[in-house]
Amino acid sequence: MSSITNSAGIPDRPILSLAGIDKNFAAVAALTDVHLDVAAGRVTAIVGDNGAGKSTLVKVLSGVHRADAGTITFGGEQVRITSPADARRLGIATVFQDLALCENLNVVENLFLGRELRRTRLDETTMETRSWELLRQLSAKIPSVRVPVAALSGGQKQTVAIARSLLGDPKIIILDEPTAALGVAQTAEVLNLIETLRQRGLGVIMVSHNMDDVRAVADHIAVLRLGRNNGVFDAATTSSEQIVAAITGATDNAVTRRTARTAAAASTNGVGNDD
Amino acid sequence: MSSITNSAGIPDRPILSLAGIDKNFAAVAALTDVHLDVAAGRVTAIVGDNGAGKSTLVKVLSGVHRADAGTITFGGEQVRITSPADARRLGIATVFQDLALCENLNVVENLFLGRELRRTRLDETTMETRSWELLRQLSAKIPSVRVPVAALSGGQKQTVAIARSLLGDPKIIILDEPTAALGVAQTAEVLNLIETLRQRGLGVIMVSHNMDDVRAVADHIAVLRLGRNNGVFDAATTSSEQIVAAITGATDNAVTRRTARTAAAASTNGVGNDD
Amino acid sequence: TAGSPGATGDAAQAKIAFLMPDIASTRYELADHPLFEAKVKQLCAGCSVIYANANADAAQQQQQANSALAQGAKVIVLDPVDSTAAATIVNTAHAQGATVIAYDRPIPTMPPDYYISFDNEKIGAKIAQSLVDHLKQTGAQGGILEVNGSPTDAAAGLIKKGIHSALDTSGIKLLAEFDTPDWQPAKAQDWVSGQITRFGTQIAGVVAANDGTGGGAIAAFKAAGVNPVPPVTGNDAELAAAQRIVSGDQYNTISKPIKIVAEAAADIAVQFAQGKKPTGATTLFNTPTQLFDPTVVTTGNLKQALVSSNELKAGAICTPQYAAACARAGIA
Amino acid sequence: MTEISTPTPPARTDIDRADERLRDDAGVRGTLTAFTGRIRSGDLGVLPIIIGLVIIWTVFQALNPIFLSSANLGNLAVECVSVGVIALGVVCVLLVGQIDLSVGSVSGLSAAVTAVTFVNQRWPSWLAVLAALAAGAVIGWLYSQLLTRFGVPSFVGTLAGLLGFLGLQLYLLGSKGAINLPFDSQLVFFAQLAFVPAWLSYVLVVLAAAAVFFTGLALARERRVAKLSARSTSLLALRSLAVLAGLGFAAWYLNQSRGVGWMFVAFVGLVLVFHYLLTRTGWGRSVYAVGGNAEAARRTGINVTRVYTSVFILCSTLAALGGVLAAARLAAVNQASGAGDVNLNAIAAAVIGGASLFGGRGKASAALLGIIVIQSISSGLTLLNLDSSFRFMVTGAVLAVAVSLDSLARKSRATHGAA
Amino acid sequence: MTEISTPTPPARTDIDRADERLRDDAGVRGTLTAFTGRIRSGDLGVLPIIIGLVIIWTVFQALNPIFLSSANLGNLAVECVSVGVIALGVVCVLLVGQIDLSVGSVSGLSAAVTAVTFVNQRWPSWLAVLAALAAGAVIGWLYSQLLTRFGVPSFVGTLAGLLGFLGLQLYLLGSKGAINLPFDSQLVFFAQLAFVPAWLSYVLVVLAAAAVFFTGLALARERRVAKLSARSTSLLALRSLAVLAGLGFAAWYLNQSRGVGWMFVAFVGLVLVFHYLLTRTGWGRSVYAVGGNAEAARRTGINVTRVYTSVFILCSTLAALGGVLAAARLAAVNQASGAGDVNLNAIAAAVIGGASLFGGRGKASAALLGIIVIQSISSGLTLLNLDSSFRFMVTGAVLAVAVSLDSLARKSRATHGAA
Ligand SMILES: Nc1ncnc2c1ncn2[C@@H]1O[C@H](COP(=O)(O)OP(=O)(O)OP(=O)(O)O)[C@@H](O)[C@H]1O
Ligand SMILES: Nc1ncnc2c1ncn2[C@@H]1O[C@H](COP(=O)(O)OP(=O)(O)OP(=O)(O)O)[C@@H](O)[C@H]1O
Ligand SMILES: [Mg+2]
Ligand SMILES: [Mg+2]
Repeated sequence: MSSITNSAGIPDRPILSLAGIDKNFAAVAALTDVHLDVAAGRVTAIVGDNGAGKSTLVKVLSGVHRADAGTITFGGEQVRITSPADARRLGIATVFQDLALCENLNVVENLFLGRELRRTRLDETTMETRSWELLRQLSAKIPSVRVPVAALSGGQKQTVAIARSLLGDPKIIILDEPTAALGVAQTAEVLNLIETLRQRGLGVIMVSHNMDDVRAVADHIAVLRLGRNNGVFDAATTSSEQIVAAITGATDNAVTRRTARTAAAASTNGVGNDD
Repeated sequence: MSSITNSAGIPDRPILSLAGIDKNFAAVAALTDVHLDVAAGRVTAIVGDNGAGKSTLVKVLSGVHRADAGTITFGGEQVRITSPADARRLGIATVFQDLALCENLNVVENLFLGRELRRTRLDETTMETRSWELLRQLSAKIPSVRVPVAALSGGQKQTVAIARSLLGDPKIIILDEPTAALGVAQTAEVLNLIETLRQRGLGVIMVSHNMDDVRAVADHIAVLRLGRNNGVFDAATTSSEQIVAAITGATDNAVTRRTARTAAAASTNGVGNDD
Repeated sequence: TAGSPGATGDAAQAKIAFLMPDIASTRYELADHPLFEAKVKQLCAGCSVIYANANADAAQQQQQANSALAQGAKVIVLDPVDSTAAATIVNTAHAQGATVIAYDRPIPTMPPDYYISFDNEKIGAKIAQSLVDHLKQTGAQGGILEVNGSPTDAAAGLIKKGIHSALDTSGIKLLAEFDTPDWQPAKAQDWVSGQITRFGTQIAGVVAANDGTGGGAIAAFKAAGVNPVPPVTGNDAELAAAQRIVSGDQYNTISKPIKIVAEAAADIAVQFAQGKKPTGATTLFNTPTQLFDPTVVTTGNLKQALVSSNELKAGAICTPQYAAACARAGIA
Repeated sequence: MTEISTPTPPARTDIDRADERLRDDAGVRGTLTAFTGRIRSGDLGVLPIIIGLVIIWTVFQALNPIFLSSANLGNLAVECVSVGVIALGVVCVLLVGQIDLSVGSVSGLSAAVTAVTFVNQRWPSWLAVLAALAAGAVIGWLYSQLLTRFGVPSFVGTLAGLLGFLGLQLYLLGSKGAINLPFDSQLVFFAQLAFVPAWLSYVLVVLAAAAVFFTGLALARERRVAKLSARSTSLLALRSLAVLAGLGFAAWYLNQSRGVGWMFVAFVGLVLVFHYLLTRTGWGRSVYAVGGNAEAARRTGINVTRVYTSVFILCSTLAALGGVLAAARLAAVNQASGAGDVNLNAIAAAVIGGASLFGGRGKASAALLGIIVIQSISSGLTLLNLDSSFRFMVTGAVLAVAVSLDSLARKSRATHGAA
Repeated sequence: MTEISTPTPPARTDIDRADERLRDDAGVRGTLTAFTGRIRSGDLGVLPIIIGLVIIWTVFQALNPIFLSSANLGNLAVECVSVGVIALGVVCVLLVGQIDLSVGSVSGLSAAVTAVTFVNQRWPSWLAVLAALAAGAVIGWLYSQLLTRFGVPSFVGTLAGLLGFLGLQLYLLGSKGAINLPFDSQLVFFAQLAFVPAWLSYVLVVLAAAAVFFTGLALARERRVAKLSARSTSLLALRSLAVLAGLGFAAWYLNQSRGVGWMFVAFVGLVLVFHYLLTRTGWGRSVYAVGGNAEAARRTGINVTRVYTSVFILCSTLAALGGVLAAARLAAVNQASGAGDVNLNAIAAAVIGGASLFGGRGKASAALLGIIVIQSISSGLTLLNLDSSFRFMVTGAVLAVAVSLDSLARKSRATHGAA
């Protein structure tokens, strides 16, 4: 189960590799000359400030946006990903930050969308059973899988989106802030899941703002800043402070200032805020 | 600046108090007999599992949903909150989990929506200037405030929603997972902001899954479980483990299991996952 | 001088506008326009005809008239969508020195320079009278259904008025009447179906204001299994109606001598274009007027009224489907 | 309300009923409880529109006792068909969040194609109909290309088609203007005079009830094996008995006069086929997905272009079919075929039946229910001697009232939070 | 592309240009760069529709040299007005994501009200017009009640109105069927014969250019004080010179014949007023908000009901105004007033001009541009002696082509990610 056993067994050659990616939206340059390598059996975290271009990068990888420049290499060959269907053919499954669920469809329908069992006479029973299995595995607290997704809570929706990416048989899973809306238990299960995926030899890309989660599961941490690469760090040897400094572009930032301030307050007033 | 100074200066009488709130959606009982007290100059955190009913409670408070049963007392008087306009009149400002922004409007338009300056001849210049001020205060990395909100990243949208709740002059601010999509710097700024609001004597309700954030700013922590109250804790005297146990309903849960497992793995393999 | 209006060369190159009201009736595009244009070309080789159809929209007709004037039309032959609203066109044309010939329908409130027509009110009266006579002759019991044209069509109003003038004095009961929205045959069919369940065998005949609605009425009887179908009238002498008359499904239709009227109109228009002032046979609505008489067509006179007059070809009517019936009716 | 969901519910075994926040809805009693619960929360399905229909029918019957006569209802049923078929296609287009304004023109054009090929060119009738349907399919394909390749909003693309194909229809009818379809052709016979024999109608009713029962039973068994909640057998029997009684009574009543028109039976069959396609196939699922959130559908790898294409082709083909049926029923094709309010009635039927103009919501049965409402109003007014002016006013008023009922129910659902 | 945004940009001082990911768009050169950038990314605003117009005009001019004659363009302008005014109301309704199918009937009804009160009841003309507008306002209020109180979708509610108010119109006109408005009345004079004197037209052009310049200047100064980026004075001068030249040429050309109709000037004025209302007032903002996301608007405390009500009242009132103008131009009111394609043309104009059927997107100018496209096609075809069948076909084809251009541009914008 430990990360060392499995990562040792799989060679560290990238199965997916991006080079020189540019993406502009009207007057805004969202990505400029971005590079990224993803290895099988490794978890690559992408971190960065809000608007740093993480989701744009994810969308370029999953065929939602087409890059203005740059190359994508998959399994050693240069590929063109021009549509989500292309990405799916390559075995790239994505959990989008905005989830991209059809709110008018129910949970089962969303989970199996585009890959229904028996497409000419849907096998609803099996799909429902498998849905419950998946959701239970993720500790989802969803009372009924036959309500439209519009009626679910934010975390329930996110669980559905994550569960969906596990169906099919992806080679690479991209998770864009997968735990943002999840409860503590669900977050723990998703982290477990990511470790299981790594162990199975999948390449995992995880975008997250939560340093604890990132450091818990990531092997490498790629930092984006204002649409450009700002370093790739080895998760084992880098401290959270170093990463935060790379994200914000300064060692003196809002986080360090806040930490210093609360520490100062605590030292003058005792440890807890005992009112 | 410390939480003790200000919380000591303001009496701990609730300005907002909910009793016996029920809310059903078709066959699902989302809230059952829920109680909650909010005091001025205090931060009340609401925590709970996914689907526990936190957002439903927030929506009842902000007039989006009408409760099926129960009473709301505001400033000592019983009130009826039947529409968001009612809530706004009472001085309740809300940041919704789904943000509730108009994606076709730009940032300035969204910020001042419903409270434009000079309504018969909009004062765009002043509104734009104030927007930049607000966003800078929240460390937002938004390149232009004249693009439709649809073009913003997830965290940028959330910053806009938070900034919007600060306009006007609310007495109570409700934040439903305000830091879910925020970067580390922005999260720090929002936590600072919450402390400032508390100091100004506002009542703050914060829903969050992040125990660190909750414990950093909350005075009281109310736990919801499956739509029911599951205890109110004093943030100063309660450990994270206790709260997680209340959330999941068990002391043996996904979080504790994961912690135990990773600790065990670390002890056999060394501290980091050095691959 | 070249280019100045009124030069003799101008008369030989005159533009004549021919503005028709709608496409609900097939005749304007299929008969009136080609016949008129041919006659104009014959009378004045250099003249050209500006044709437009207003699609039952008075405002569009006004635009078409304006456009014709902008193109330099000297004479406008106008079949008004709305006789009342056409006053504006006459007014504008006169202001720009052009003449207006009312065609088919009069313009009472603002007399044009000439009026040439057969008369819609009379058409209504004639088809209704023909049916009444037939019913009295056969001693049929029961009353009549009246299927009028579109409630938003002025011509339909005139026909309706004519029908009533014949029916109200006939002593035969009017069971029910209906203004067919947009002259839609399917609407007429649905309405007649309802009346069949309502009145059953009391229905002795149907006055329909044109062949399309008449066909709808007949289809309703057929679909209700009524046999034989009571006599149903029509108007316009469409080919399809002629076939139904030959086969005995429809009782009558009415033939408007379109060729005669269109050619007469062309003649008058060319005269105006050449600066002459033709006079009318009579004066109606303060307008010099020439009126032509429509003929009611039944099985008895179909050959003479439609085939011999060259309005329809025997071969077109007598498709294999109708060959036997044609033979019975004596049409080759 | 709390008494329904007790804090300590009875022991449950079904996977999908395990959450303790759920009310217990199993068994006949549970179904009744759930039903009253749904009524209270305003989730009524087709109930309000049926109540609207009942009110319309009662009022018209009071005004003229012929309205509910067997003969008139028989007529009503058959008169629904041509526009109903068109409305079925419109439902599909609305489901993907698009619109087709040209169904009237396309139906008129296809009628003209049928008439010209069948009568003038003497093709066999099946070939003529096929040609008309093919023309419809090509038109639908054109619309889908305009939308997906050029990005022309379907409102404008089909508006262009509305005009263009009306022109083509006029051109085809050309010098003739109107063409009779022979009364003795199969086509006209089918539309005007083909009725289901009484014995066969009862057989069909029994078959329908049996089908409802046995498919229900098979599904319930499958679900029980998979440990999912399932309808009890007694409930299924009750339901199929209700179907038997309802349809049986309808058939018996219509058989008092000429019976049920084959054309209507075919229409209902078509609605069922579309119901199956939309709810039980992957294609149907993708239609709802594209209508609900086209971008999300695209991201799951669904070929959105293909879904649009299929839907537009279906819609235009059904419009063509509706045009052929209308022509057959009238036994004639003329320039007014497909003109007038065919368009508006077809779209209105779909919307009244519950299809949303914003996509992703609606059922195949919307076409059936909607067109029955519209035709009932029109038929009821046919039996009253009203001036055109009053006829229009009453139609408008009845429509507004009938739909208000339905909408009020939906609205109450929305305020209960179940959008 | 990277050369445009260099990693180390020149020093910037404006608050809103501080982000280093932004391209520099200030000054005349920057504006040009930004413009080519926008063209490359497909964000073209009204450009494609104007190109479409130019193509339509060129083709028709080639086919008949009278098309671009001063007299014909003068006619064209005036003929746009009545439906254009109606389309303006439709734009507002589309902006909130609703639809009004009854604008044609309402315009016809209001024309009938004007005629009956003015001619038959001999009211003064202003009072008659006021009565008609009031009728329109009441109708709009009714629709808003149906929508907000009963939840009837506006498609169905206004469909009921379409029928009901047509009936009322027929009833009002009664047995007469048609009523003439006297030629010597002010109303008819205004619509048919009132042209702007040549000198006044040039004065108006200069005033317009000056207004463009000085409001731009004031805004730029205000923004500079607030340390926001602002258009440079030279750019502003250039823009107002362009306006001066464009409008000046148009006025000069039209003055070659009868000049510019007052009715058209009034229409343009109305469009400007609505542009102001929609973009510069809190009400306009709430209209866009409700159209973009009604639930979000409600949550910010906007009174959504009131927004719907105001918009429906405006739309019906404008429809009534359009009806009055149409009647005045025709100098008559009949049963067909407002019937035919008024409805479809008004809605189509709004959509062609760029208003989205899904709400939240569109401008007041959509009505102006859209109706000019439609009227140009119609006027151009009038000049060609075409049979109805060809006329319809050509109209459809031209419409499809003209809009494809516009849509292609929009589509390219969408694939560039700027939805
Ligand atoms: N469709 C779009 N149109 C225009 N600009 C866009 C679009 N999508 C993203 N952007 C811009 O590109 C930049 C990067 O956005 P992106 O969503 O990739 O950020 P992110 O790193 O995912 O941020 P977050 O942490 O907030 O999710 C932002 O400034 C955003 O405004
Ligand atoms: N509009 C609705 N219709 C039906 N059910 C709903 C609706 N909104 C919420 N629910 C249900 O109510 C329950 C509580 O939802 P709520 O959004 O309050 O959860 P939450 O505590 O905010 O969860 P999260 O942490 O995931 O945001 C969920 O089971 C959800 O499915
Ligand atoms: Mg992101
Ligand atoms: Mg929530």
